[in-house]
Amino acid sequence: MTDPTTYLSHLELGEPDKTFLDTNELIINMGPQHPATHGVLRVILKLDGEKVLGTECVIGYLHRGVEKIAENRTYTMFNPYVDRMDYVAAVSNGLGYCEAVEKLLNVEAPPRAKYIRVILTELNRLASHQLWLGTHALDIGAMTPLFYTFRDREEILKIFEKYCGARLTTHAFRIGGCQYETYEGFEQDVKKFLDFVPPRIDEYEELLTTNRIWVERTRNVGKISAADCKALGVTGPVLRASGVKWDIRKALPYAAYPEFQFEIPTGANGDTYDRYMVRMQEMRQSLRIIRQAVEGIPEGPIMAKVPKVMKPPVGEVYHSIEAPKGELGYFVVSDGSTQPYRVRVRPPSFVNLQALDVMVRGQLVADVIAVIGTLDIVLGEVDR
Amino acid sequence: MLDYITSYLGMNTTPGQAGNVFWAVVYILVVFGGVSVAVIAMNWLERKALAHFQIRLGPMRVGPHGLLQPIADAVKLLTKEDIIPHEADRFVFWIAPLIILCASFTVYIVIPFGPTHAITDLNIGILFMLGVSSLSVLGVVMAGWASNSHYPLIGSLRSSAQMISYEIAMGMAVVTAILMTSLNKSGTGTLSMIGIVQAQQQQQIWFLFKFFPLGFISFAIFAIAMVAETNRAPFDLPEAESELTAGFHTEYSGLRWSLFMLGEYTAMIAVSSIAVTLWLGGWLRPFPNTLTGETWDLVFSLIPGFTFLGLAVIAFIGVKRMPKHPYFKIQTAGLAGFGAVLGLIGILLFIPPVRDRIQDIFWFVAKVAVFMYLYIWYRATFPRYRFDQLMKVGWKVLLPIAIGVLIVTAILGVVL
Amino acid sequence: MPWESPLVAKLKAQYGSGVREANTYLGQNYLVLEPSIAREALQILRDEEEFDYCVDVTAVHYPNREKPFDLIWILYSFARNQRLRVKTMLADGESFPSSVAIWPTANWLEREVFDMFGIKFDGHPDLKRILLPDDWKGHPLRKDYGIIQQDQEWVKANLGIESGQ
Amino acid sequence: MEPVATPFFFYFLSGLTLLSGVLVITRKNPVHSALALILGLLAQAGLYLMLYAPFVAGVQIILYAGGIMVLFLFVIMLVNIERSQKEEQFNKQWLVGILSAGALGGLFVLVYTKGSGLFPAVMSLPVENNNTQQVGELLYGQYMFAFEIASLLLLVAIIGAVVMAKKRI
Repeated sequence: MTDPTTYLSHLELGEPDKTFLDTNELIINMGPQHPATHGVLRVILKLDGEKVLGTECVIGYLHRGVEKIAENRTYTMFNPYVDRMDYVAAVSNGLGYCEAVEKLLNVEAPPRAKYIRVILTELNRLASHQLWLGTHALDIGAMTPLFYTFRDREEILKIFEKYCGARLTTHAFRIGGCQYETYEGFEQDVKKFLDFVPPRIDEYEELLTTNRIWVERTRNVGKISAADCKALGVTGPVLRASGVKWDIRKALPYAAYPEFQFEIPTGANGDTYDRYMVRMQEMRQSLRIIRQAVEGIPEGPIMAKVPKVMKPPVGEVYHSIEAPKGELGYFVVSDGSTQPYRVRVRPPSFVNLQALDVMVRGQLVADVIAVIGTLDIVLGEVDR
Repeated sequence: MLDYITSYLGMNTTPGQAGNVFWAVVYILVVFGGVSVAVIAMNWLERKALAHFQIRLGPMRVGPHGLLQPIADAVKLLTKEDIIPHEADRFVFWIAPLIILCASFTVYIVIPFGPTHAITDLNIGILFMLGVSSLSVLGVVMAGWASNSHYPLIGSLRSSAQMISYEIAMGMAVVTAILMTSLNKSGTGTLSMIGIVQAQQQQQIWFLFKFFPLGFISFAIFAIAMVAETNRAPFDLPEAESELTAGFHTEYSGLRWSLFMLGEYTAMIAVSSIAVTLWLGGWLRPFPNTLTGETWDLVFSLIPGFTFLGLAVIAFIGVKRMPKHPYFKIQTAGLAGFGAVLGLIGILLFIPPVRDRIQDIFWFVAKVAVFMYLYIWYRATFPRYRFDQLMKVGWKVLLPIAIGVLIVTAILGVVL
Repeated sequence: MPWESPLVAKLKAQYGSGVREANTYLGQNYLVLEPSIAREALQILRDEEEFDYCVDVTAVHYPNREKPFDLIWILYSFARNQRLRVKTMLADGESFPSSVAIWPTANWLEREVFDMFGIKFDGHPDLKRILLPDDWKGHPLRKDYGIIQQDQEWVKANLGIESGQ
Repeated sequence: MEPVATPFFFYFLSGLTLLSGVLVITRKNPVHSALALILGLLAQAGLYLMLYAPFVAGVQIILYAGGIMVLFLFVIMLVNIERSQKEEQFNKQWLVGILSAGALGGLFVLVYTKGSGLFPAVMSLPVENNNTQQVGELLYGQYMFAFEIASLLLLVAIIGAVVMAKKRI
């Protein structure tokens, strides 16, 4: 392993406070094996006492070469691989990839398929936010929300399991639509879930929103301004919590989103508490979308006419969707053969993680943990 | 010899003061055993209650409803490999858990479970308690240093800084309560634990309600500081596993680690006992001054018996609800036996001489149990404080309020 | 399909033949610029045309071409709600001025392009590998890098196993 | 309560104090020295108890063993112990050491032989029960001025420490 000090060479680090009693700065390694780094993230911290002077993320421990794999598989064969990137929001990944290839093929999924896609993607967003909430609260020391969120996430996973047989890496969509028609009782299941979950969200909020310790631990922690967010390319709830009302579902709509009404929740301060509030409200907005989709789901085919062997015309396309973590983009280049010439994934976690350094400078070590939690990164997606 | 033993029974004082070594040893053994059992029960209760807070079942396998789980855990811990890190300072590493354990158990010498049910009564009782319990900081510091590793060292520094800071606010709150003992006709206060409860008896008021809300505020300060003092959630920074893995006892395993746990739970019970003694009237039954008279005395003296009978009934309901599969035969029988023991204790508690001697202890333990439950409740509900916020709460909020309350109490005592 | 817009007209007026293509494909606009003017054009795109969000920096390898690398920026403007792809072509071993000063987010993205394609960025504050180990040899997303190819020496030295090839 | 086995406890505690004192200066590892010092302070607290001064004993435990020594340990733990172990343990001022030790020994012998006139032959038995009250009355009555001066001194020390350790206040 390389000496951690070499990593910090390029950072313009703040100097420790010069006092009568000089203290030395301390360089410590957080991770890759650490309970609060959500996987195998390694953060090298330069500390003055407990104050963070600078950080450097060392990533790549989970690199599997997804983009290289894509060049050696056909368009259809690569579809399940994308689920392995952001494995807590696999459905969103699949949606992004399928739509990108559909765009390249110049086909459009039938309306019913689009509705099913929206329902499952929004359910997945809910599941992802619930997992985020549980682990984030656990990092800050509140044990109980974890169990509450996992209890309710279970209901979503049950719906996935009944729909396509898998709970986590669902591979729910195919290029051109959906492979499976909804099972019998799907709508009832979703509606039952819609009735059951809002009081549960209230329950999470009861534990945290007005809890003094929670507010003190999160308010003014990991602040990032809207300008910094844009400069650093940070998207998703982090950007919205800084006050930018921007959501790809509204700005550049895809799937069936133009047909639904929902709000884009925003924050004002861009601190950890605002991000928490934004995500909580997003959960409610997701429920609203799902309700509209389930009630208005049209009849019809679920698969567009796509050739068995896909040979998209030569060209390239960039398509992005609003994943739970932010803008998830696919840049697909076709050379006219059955295999994509190049697939580039624009992972939201990877780009958002870059903001960690800006967010934790001058804060305390305990805040680093809170900020890693609030960025909601999934290392499978950061490292690909 | 027999005279020596029986002579104490007639005396209305603690064995320590009576100078009766035999009974003192008996009391020490009873208290030591009782506290150990309480720690085991607390361990089970914490896992079970926490699990139910978190919509889990908690331990269910070992014994009916996991009742024997703590014993299984203890056996596991005792048989585990005892690891001492290579670079550790062996002697200090070895002695640190013992210091914590001794400090936590020594405190029980002066805790009054009843007017005569204490090992001894020192006239500096409360001072002794604070002093000895402050020694456990040493154990924490030594454990962190001896492990010769970064995370334990940071954990122990945080932990001892926290304990020392909160000791001050805690001491101020205690002084307020002690001041209240002297606010009577004769103007003589006391530091003795039994004396403090007796002062509450004479003044016909729990100090919690004295000079409302002054007594209440000082109690609240103590109740917060004692959670910090025992390093429990939401002040469990030294053990913040998301930052520091396990704090000062990261390198400990097996028996030594269990000694830390034993020390922690013992200390929790000890500080709760201080709170009960100082503010909640110690062994006094509820409403001693409003619900007076022989009838009420009788009614309250029957409550312990009924409590145990109630527990027995719950156990028997549990027996009825056990699955009827032969696999659960032993478990069902065990639970029934447990219920029968509880019921027997309940019936024993109705016998008048036993009843009168025991009910003091019952009320004391019941009040302490409320605090124990609160500890679990806090842990299930609150996130963790950050270190600077913790220090801010200790020094900038609790301490000034505690001093203010102390001054106002003193002024009121002079004026009234 | 050619893309006509004031932006293109302005760039063409300024750089002439430096703007080699301005097209729309499947409703997505892209510009192909000469490497010599690309850095300057990017600066103009952010400062004057409000493309304030750099979505992605990536590259594509065409080994049979004279200039085998496509370097691609995907930009977005919050104000216009518009996406734009900017492409430039680089020869093997040719370096390109870093755009970190324009969009800080390009820092990690350029590092990834360096890691995967070996394109060097001049003036990048900390150009080193990001996903692969620092001392890895080869750039995996080049077309001449096989899918099961590994840096055998690295695997042996660091993992203590024989490479699986 | 009548005291039990007083001479035994006196000699035991005194021996413990002396032993720990020797340990403090002979241990190579400063942390071990500090621990020995704590043991000595605790033994002294026991001696105070035997002198019917329970309040002083309690304060000794809280302040010295529980408070000051923890701060000592803090400082010792944070300095580099390896360096201190390599350093020479005793410095070369043995002449001064012998002189002062001799002077102290002479004083002890003098007091032991000639001192019978200085002290009362029989000590009056202090009342144990209101010891704390008496300490309080003395401190806030007779020695009020000295007490306040001491507290002012401590306040100055605290402020000085804060000023030295922190640049921005």
